Amino acid sequence: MTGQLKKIVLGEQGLVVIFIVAFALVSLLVPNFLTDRNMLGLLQSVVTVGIVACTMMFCLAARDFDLSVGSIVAFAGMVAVMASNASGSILLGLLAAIACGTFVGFINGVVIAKFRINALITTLATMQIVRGLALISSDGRAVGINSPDFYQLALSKLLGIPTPIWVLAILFGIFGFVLNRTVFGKNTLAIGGNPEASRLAGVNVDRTRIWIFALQGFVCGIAGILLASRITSGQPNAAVGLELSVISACVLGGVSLAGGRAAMSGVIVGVLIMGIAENVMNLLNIAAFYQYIVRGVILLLAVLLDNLRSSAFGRR
Amino acid sequence: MTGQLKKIVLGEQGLVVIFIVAFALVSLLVPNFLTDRNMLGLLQSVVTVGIVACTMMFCLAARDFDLSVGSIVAFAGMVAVMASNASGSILLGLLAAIACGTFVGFINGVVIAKFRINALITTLATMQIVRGLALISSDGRAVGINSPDFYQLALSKLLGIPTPIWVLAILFGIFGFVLNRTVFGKNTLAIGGNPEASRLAGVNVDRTRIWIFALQGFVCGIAGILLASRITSGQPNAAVGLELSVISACVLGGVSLAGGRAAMSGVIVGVLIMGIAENVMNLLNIAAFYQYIVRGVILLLAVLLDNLRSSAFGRR
Amino acid sequence: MSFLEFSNVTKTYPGVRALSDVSFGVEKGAVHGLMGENGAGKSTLIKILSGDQHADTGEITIDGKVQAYTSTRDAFDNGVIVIHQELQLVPELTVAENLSLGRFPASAGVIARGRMLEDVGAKLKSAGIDIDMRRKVKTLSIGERQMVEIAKAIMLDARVIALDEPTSSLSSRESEILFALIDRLRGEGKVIIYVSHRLDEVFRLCDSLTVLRDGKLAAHHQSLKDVTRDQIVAEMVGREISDIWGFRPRKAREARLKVDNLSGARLRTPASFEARAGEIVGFFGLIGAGRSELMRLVFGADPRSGGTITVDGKTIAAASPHDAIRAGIVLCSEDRKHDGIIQGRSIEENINISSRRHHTRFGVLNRASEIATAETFIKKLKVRTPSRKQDIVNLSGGNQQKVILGRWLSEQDIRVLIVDEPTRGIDIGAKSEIYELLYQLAEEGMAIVVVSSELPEVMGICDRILVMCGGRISAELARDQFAEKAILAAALPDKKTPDAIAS
Amino acid sequence: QDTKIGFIVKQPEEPWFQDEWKFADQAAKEKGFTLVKIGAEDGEKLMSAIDNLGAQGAQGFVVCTPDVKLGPGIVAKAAANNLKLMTVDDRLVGADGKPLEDVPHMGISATKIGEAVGQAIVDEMKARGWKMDEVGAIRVSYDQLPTAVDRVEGAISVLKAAGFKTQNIFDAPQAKTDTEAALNAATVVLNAHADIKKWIAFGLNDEAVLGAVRASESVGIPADGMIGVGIGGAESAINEFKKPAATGFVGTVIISPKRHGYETALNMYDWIANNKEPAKLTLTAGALAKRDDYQKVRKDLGIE
Ligand SMILES: Nc1ncnc2c1ncn2[C@@H]1O[C@H](COP(=O)(O)OP(=O)(O)OP(=O)(O)O)[C@@H](O)[C@H]1O
Ligand SMILES: Nc1ncnc2c1ncn2[C@@H]1O[C@H](COP(=O)(O)OP(=O)(O)OP(=O)(O)O)[C@@H](O)[C@H]1O
Ligand SMILES: [Mg+2]
Ligand SMILES: [Mg+2]
Repeated sequence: MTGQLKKIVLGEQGLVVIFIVAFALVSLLVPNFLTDRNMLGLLQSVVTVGIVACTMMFCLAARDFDLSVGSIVAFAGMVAVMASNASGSILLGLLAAIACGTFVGFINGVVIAKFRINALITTLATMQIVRGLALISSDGRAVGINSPDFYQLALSKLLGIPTPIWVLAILFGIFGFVLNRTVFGKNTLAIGGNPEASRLAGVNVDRTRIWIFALQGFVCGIAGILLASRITSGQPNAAVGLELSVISACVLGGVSLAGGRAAMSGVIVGVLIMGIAENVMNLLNIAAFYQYIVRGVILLLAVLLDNLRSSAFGRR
Repeated sequence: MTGQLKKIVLGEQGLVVIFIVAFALVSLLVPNFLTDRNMLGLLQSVVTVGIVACTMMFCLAARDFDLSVGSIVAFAGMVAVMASNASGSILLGLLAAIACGTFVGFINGVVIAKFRINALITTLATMQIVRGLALISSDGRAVGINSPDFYQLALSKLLGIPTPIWVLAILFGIFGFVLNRTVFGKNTLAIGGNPEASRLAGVNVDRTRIWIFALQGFVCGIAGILLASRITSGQPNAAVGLELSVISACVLGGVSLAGGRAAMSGVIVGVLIMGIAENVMNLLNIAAFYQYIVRGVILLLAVLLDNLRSSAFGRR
Repeated sequence: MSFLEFSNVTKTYPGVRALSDVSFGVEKGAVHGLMGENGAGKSTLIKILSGDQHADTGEITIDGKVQAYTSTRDAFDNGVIVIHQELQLVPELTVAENLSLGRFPASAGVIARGRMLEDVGAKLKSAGIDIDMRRKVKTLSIGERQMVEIAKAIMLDARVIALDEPTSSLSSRESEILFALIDRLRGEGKVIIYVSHRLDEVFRLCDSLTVLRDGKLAAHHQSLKDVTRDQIVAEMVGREISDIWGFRPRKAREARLKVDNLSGARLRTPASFEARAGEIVGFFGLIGAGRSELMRLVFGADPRSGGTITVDGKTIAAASPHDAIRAGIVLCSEDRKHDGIIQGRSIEENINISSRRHHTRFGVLNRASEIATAETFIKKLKVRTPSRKQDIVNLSGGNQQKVILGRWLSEQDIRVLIVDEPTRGIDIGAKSEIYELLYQLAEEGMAIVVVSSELPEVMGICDRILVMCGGRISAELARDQFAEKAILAAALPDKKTPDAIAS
Repeated sequence: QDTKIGFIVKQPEEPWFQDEWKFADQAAKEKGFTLVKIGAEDGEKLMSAIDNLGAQGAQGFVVCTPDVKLGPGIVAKAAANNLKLMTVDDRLVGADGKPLEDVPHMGISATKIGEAVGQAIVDEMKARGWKMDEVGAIRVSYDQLPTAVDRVEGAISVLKAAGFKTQNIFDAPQAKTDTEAALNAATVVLNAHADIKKWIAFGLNDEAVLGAVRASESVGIPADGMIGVGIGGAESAINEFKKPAATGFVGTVIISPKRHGYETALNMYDWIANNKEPAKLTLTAGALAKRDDYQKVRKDLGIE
């Protein structure tokens, strides 16, 4: 019996199992947690982190880093609002936002892959540059949305579930498929495992990396649009520090920073764990300062558990 | 002649040469830059980053990361002030601060080395926990210093140069020596360069890593004390985001994030470049939003130059 | 009881029983050979001896004392030095620092640099190893690195020295230096364990021999006097292999690969050669001769500064491996750890990484064909593994090499197959099978280039040999001109008498 | 059913908001309702926080928004969750930039506070008999934050009106809103204009001005050559007044967290429990506190 149990908890899907147990416990113990409204609120609160985590997973799996995501999200949100306002067409605004996000990501990718500049530094630089652009373009102030239709992006519902949650679910699905079932996904993992060997095996490493960053930018564009719609304005200071939340969620989900290891299921669980932690702390009315400590401890515990699991199976 | 020039600029000490040229240019072009007062102000402004960079260099060289430095600096500053106030003895306060810093670093090291938890995650967790402690211990408020002698730490001068700058210079000297001339330094580089080989060669990898983090904490303690003295109070919100500045300075200085490569001269130059950039932007009165962009571009240019240099010499 | 005694050593990895109940002893002043197929458990045994891994059951005694190491450090302190199969050096440190790592001469933590250089210099000199100890290891070639690795054995006053395939990347000249060193150590009364797949080395060096098979002790010879090669091969592989080369004459057809005045940063003298369809061309040379550099240029792995490459009459860009593969050139590189295996990924993925493009549609994988390809080559190359899903780093060295070969053999439409040290670390049985495969591929019309530092190998399987020396091609010999002396003479830079180093 | 009220603030670490919470708690204790305190540093967190309150069954909330342009979003979100809404400190605006008049608000305009700072500085300069022409002004700025811009611009408008020359106002942009960043930025300004011996400083809050004062000390400007007036009146400012010798930190415009915290919570409670809608707009005043009268000022404002 215990052997059986151990196998389940420590197996491939161990993190998922742990998560389910934790979820059940929280549902029982925390009042107001397991209600429709709270669940929807919880899911909506992880939309930005979750969307960006999809591609951050690729980035980390390829042994890279992207610190610029927060800035791109804010910038794309600004662009979406300003372009919509200026052109009077929401569609144009959305396209412009996604184009801008993708462009920044593309530039990141080119600088990193072609000029071989460390990804951490490159994205640290673009993080500042893009944040600067967002601030300059609006003179540091939030920009309101003229057309109320824009809010509908975030407010509209399908089958009782808000659109942003659908978008998140669809992206989870797409990127899970891309990671495991496409050449691009496999190449990404191979690059993370051994970039030089992958290159010699005919993988176009530079192009793959550029694609990864461009995709990251694209996805940040989507996240930026949904965020702007949710907060009904473009805010140059939005999503500060997003990069660390996203990276934490990925690592919690078992993505290895040393590259070569990633799974969509893990990332989803990582994102949810982070969201639930925030949600429960607020439900339990934990004082702001203690939230810091709780957040840190949860992070540690989660990786520690995952580690026990891996080392029980002899892998590092 | 051009060959000669190329050799100097692209050689081992190329970064230093580039720096000297840039420094000369700035001195000529920016009014008020090369004055005694401005130089001292500039140096004082890099004290915190510079001190912490000393040990961050070791951390990165050993292929680790420390995101908790900012929190430790703030926490140590709070402890220094509160312990001094409570005990009435400044010395006790300083000792308490350094002990606390070292202790947090030690815990980081133990968790990372012994439980084999990823350094990024561990220090992301302690970063939050320690910040939480700093906020809780003072209820989120700044704590004033009772004894004016405490200010003297930062205001006192030796040969016309303020004490903090002396401390910085001494630490630069010590850690430069430690890196190149001691067993600890070489072991650090070896661990970063090839952890497996180091372990098989009998290097006590775990102990070395614990030492690195403990030292990092120790040094953060010193930085926290000087900072508290400089701003004449312990502030729980001090030094937010310090980790990124320090890591940038190190990488600018040629420390490899892939481990195994570091040099004190490089780190000094990295720290100074960052300080000068800030200083000059303020002297030139560049608007705040544009400063973001300039900062990002400088970061990119500096690593790009360094990269050209390395690749010209065929090393990666 | 012998000086060094293994008793009932058993070790299990998830899904693999690497060693079961292995017992044997080695006397002082003896060189003890350890042989066996890939994955037989040789390295595992050595790792247990070094304290890197722990046996599940069983124990090791030295001089009557049971050894209970908790770390590699303990093993050093007990006088056990191990040279691992995979190079374990720190690229950013100098040779001297690498050799002193873990035991720097120091006072109060400060390294005594003078003493370190003196010690290392003296030891290197006495061992006849000629490498500048101030150079950083990252600037050394693989062979040079291997020598540095071997130099570790003499750095400490060890009682037991174990060498795991030390000659796999050495050419005959360096090998001789190593053999002299081993003879000296034997004279000093050390116990030496010597793992190798090369029978002649074993006969040349070893006093006694243990053969492992499937993790079990297959044979133990106290003396090698009355033992024959065939007997050992049979003990290892379980069948007789009479002629491991099994050379079959073939007919070379039209020229497939033409290389004209190719040059690059590390190959200053431009090189030209050609390889014909159905032909196996050998490249021989000493370490640092520049063979690997030349092949990397052909494959586009390094940027070339001049020259043209033609395949089947078509000039190709080959600006990157990606292009080269699509033009029909593949290269199986010599440095499997750095350039070959993709750590953390399964055997299946390691095999399919390149050839999968033939089976995908719109970038979506064809799972069925991936699994089939993986299974085919695991079987064909006899990769010892519990499953195709095994992480490649968990395979033995030789089995990793087979997987990398599988990666390239699974490619379609190869016109030119370049293999750089293809049989490095591969056991005799598998070697002959790989040769057989190469013959088949050649007969199918591929042009095959084999780079090897093993003279018998190039002489045994090639139709034509090109000799390189100091970065240029110094001789070309057709099969009927093959002669050890002539080849070695062309390979030697200083035109010393080849007899001195001919093995 | 128990009354549950949310109190959301934009910077939970800031002493100011800590105080607001503390006084709101006091109201909660007196009236016996539950107060849920949530920090929301950006728009996204704020939206989640409102959802979270709705899920917990709260009936209304008081908010200091991270950005006033979030107005329509907050209103919509509150309506979706069926929550009553009041704002504190910062007043919501619509897409057109006009205040949302329908949402009850208690606060003090950033510009007004800035003007109070400016006035205090002008008075002090007059008291010291300084000539405007020989005085330099350090504008410790953090332009990323609209409130910060409004505050310093408010101060500048008063200075200008009093005859201060624009070219003598020097920008010292903070990289972050802490004292060290202000200190570093101000040091550069002081060193770049070493010929000016008399300085004034103003900024976003006490911490910013303190940085400038520290900078003046480190370059050797005596306390009587510096006039810094902060905003907030939290511990860091009071510490200055407690120092044995007077520093260049002359005063701080205290805004009372007591009214903001206590009264808004109370108003919200009355609204929910007794259906008594609060006034649409309540403006509180800041009060200048100096070294000699800060205890009295604090008492008047209801703090300790
Ligand atoms: N870390 C590991 N996890 C799982 N299996 C392992 C691990 N290390 C080794 N093995 C397995 O143990 C067996 C013995 O491996 P070992 O490396 O000792 O072989 P070997 O005799 O040295 O072979 P070779 O000649 O190829 O070097 C192999 O089947 C290998 O796959
Ligand atoms: N990373 C490197 N940096 C600088 N020089 C190198 C590097 N790798 C190899 N070299 C040099 O290039 C030359 C040729 O390399 P190499 O020894 O690989 O040739 P080779 O003929 O393939 O020999 P082998 O494969 O037997 O080692 C050597 O002199 C070596 O020192
Ligand atoms: Mg082996
Ligand atoms: Mg070679």
